Amino acid sequence: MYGFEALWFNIKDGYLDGVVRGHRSGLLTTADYNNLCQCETLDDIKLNLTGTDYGPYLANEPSPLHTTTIVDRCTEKLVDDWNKMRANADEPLGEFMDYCTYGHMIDNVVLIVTGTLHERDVHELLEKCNPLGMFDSIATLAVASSMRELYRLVLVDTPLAPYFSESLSAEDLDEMNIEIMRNTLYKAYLDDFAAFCRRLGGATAEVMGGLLSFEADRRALNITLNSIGTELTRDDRRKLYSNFGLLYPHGHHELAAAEDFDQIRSAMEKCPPYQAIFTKLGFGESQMLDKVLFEEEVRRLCDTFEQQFHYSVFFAYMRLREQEIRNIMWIAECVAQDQKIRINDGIVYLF
Amino acid sequence: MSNRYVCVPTVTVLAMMKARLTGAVKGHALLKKKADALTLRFRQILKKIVQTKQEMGKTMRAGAFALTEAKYAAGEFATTVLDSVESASVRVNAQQDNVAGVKIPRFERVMTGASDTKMHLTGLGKGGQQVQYCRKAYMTAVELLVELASLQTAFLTLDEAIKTTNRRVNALDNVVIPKLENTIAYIKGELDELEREEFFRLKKVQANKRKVADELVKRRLRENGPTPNGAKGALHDMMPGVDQDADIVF
Amino acid sequence: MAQAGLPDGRLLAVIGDEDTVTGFLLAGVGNVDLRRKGNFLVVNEKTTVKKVEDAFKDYTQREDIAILLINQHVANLIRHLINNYARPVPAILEIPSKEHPYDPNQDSILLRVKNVLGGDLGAA
Amino acid sequence: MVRRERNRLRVPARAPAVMASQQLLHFGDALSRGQLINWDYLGFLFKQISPYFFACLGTSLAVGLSIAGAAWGIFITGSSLLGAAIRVPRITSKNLISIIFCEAVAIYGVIVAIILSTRLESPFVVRDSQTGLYPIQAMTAGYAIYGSGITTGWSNLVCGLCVGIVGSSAALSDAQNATLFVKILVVEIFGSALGLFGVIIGIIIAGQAKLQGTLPPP
Repeated sequence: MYGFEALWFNIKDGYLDGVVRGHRSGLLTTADYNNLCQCETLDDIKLNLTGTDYGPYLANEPSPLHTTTIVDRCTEKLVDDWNKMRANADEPLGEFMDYCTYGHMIDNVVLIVTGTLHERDVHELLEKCNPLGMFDSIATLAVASSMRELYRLVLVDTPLAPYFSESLSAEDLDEMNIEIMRNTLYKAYLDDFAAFCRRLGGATAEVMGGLLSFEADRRALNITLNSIGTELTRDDRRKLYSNFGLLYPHGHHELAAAEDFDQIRSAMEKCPPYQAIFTKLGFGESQMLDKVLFEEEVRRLCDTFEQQFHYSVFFAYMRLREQEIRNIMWIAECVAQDQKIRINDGIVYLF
Repeated sequence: MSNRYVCVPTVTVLAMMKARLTGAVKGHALLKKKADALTLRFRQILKKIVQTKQEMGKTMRAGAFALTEAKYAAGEFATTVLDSVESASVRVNAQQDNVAGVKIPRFERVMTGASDTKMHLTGLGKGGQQVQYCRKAYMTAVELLVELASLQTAFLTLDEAIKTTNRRVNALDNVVIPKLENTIAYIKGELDELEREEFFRLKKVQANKRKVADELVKRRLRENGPTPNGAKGALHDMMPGVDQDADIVF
Repeated sequence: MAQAGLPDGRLLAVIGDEDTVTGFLLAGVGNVDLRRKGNFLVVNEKTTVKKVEDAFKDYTQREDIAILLINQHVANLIRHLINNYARPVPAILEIPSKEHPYDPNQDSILLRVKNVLGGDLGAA
Repeated sequence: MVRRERNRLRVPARAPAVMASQQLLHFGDALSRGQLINWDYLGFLFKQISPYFFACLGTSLAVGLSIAGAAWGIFITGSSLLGAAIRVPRITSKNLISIIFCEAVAIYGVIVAIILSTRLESPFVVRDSQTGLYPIQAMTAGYAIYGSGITTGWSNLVCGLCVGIVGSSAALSDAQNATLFVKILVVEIFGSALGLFGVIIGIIIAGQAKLQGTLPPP
């Protein structure tokens, strides 16, 4: 029914669509960033943020501010928005929104699991969890003493259970490096999310398809780049790549075999959209890659708002907010650490 | 006069004291040299400490910023790092340097090569590059800090050593040597006194003897008539060396 | 020295805020022994001074620790202990934290240096 | 009731029934000949249906489809408008114009329906007693009113959808950037004009029609 979402979409999701676009207009603009960059102290930043959506959240913070406080409050804003929207969401939007947060959920589970296995205090760990990825039984994660038990007792009831059961065996649970486990789960999650979006069909499938394949390809790129020189073998590497995206499947062969940045680059440049990204980088220069990829992601996310009647705006809003929080963190850190020369290196202007 | 050693003023003791004084003077000179050497090193270290501390400020700032960059790229990874600690791959070896007889501990960074794969894989999905960059920044910081630690322990040890040495030098300079000198002077004074007493006694004995001899001569003259030369010669025989050798004593 | 018993060298201990500790652990100074006893302490606003003091005493008495790194703002909490601490090993190093730039006027060691030099640090 | 009584009096009751059964037989033949649609039979069928039926159907379609379109448009616009207004309340009063445009579509339908219903006049049309058919003028009028209703109804339905969707976008874009509103309003006006075309044509179609019989000679 592509092209006819316009007729049905608003029955269930028109209101939230309006709401999320409203939230989107609350994102900081270039002018806001310019003002923030002029700040000399964290209190200045707070003052500058008073006029924005973050104002009410920061208003009652006592004066010796820390960057972590600012970031926490900003995250709280996103979480509040998100939970309100989630509460109002009808199916299948609700499920879609849940899918958006599974990524955080994976991070939280991994965090709690590692913490538990190292006998850390549960409350301390819960505080560190990303509030977007919370689920009801998360506190009970701490009862388990081994990974296998954890899966049997707790994870089986969470939405993540299929990812565990599909991609990890019982031995993996005990022995696998936690970082590899995280990425294996994330891969399963991305595949599932992409399949879910395809099932939704229409504009959502189209737009989300683009976003998710970018995400998948970026992960593939990062995994390759970060595993150069580590003990991760080619086959292990391949197992962490998602089963879709522009690089799938031929690009993955090349990536899996790549041994240095230039090989990765030549593998990626076979895809026209990525060629444009890589032309921004000099040869052998991988430091700036993160920022360039962030910029590309933000560009794509912003583009989703140009189209109406699809769910990707929710995903995009979450991602953009997160990017914005990262930006604020960067500015605050630069100000706090007196490194204002570097301030522009970290900001990805959203619009 | 308490500023001297209590001793019997004899020539033997005097010789002993003189020997002690020479020793003290020599020791003083040596200690002075040592103190100078230590102070020289100390000054160098001081300069270096201040420099390194300031450099450390910079390095730590760079490290903190690299951490910010890593957080920016990789999200919150602190807990993962805290939880994946196993065995230290960076350790220090303590060695000892010898400066003018003072043992100064010196630290040296060693890489044990313990597996830290976990750290290598941190941020695998995103931001791993920045994490590794941050890791390197902190490695530099560790290196600098180890150096600083060496300097600092050296500073503390040297400070202590210099203090003791100086105390010794001062003790020699202000207490031992003057005391010895006083003692020697005292012994010499005493010995002189004894000498003078002896001389006076001898003089008295001489006078007495002369008186006795005069009376004897007078008596002989009274009895035998005056023989002036013979009497004088006899007297000279009785006190040999009184006239010629007077400067032997003094 | 305990060097003979520890052929692979001695450890660096860290007491500091989360960022500092994370950074040094990334660099590989972290060590957790079989009894799950670590050589680092994360200090946040909830950590009590008592806990910091205990950690300080523990680390300074452990044989396998050669250098103790401590954030300056944490060191200020237990300044009395540091000022009374006189042994050269383990060496105590006060390091700046992210939010508290280095202030030479609070460093116990630098204060002593200053005393020795008799005044201005900048001139040295 | 009165009308039916009169019909029964005037029209030979059996004649159409006989013809119908004949035609029905014929229809069966047609099928057996492999002809899917028997046009003769359909023509016969339509001729038998009262023009009043078509006129009323047309009228109801005119108003029903229009109102469906308007309602559809209003919920599309309205839900977006409500959502967007949470953040930017200023847009509500301005964007009511989109709702009004949608509402106008319903009003067109109502107007046309009223016009169409005025075409039904007394005295009523009756079948010819010999052929059993309605007078040709009456049938024309019935179809015309039906056609007019359908034209108006469908055009207003899609016009309502169009205005609704554009109105929804207008509300959202106005919330983002106030200067866009006027520009999108132009688009919306063109969209809402579509309904008017249907209305005009509908009125023209129905203009000549008059569903009025002649009084039987006293």
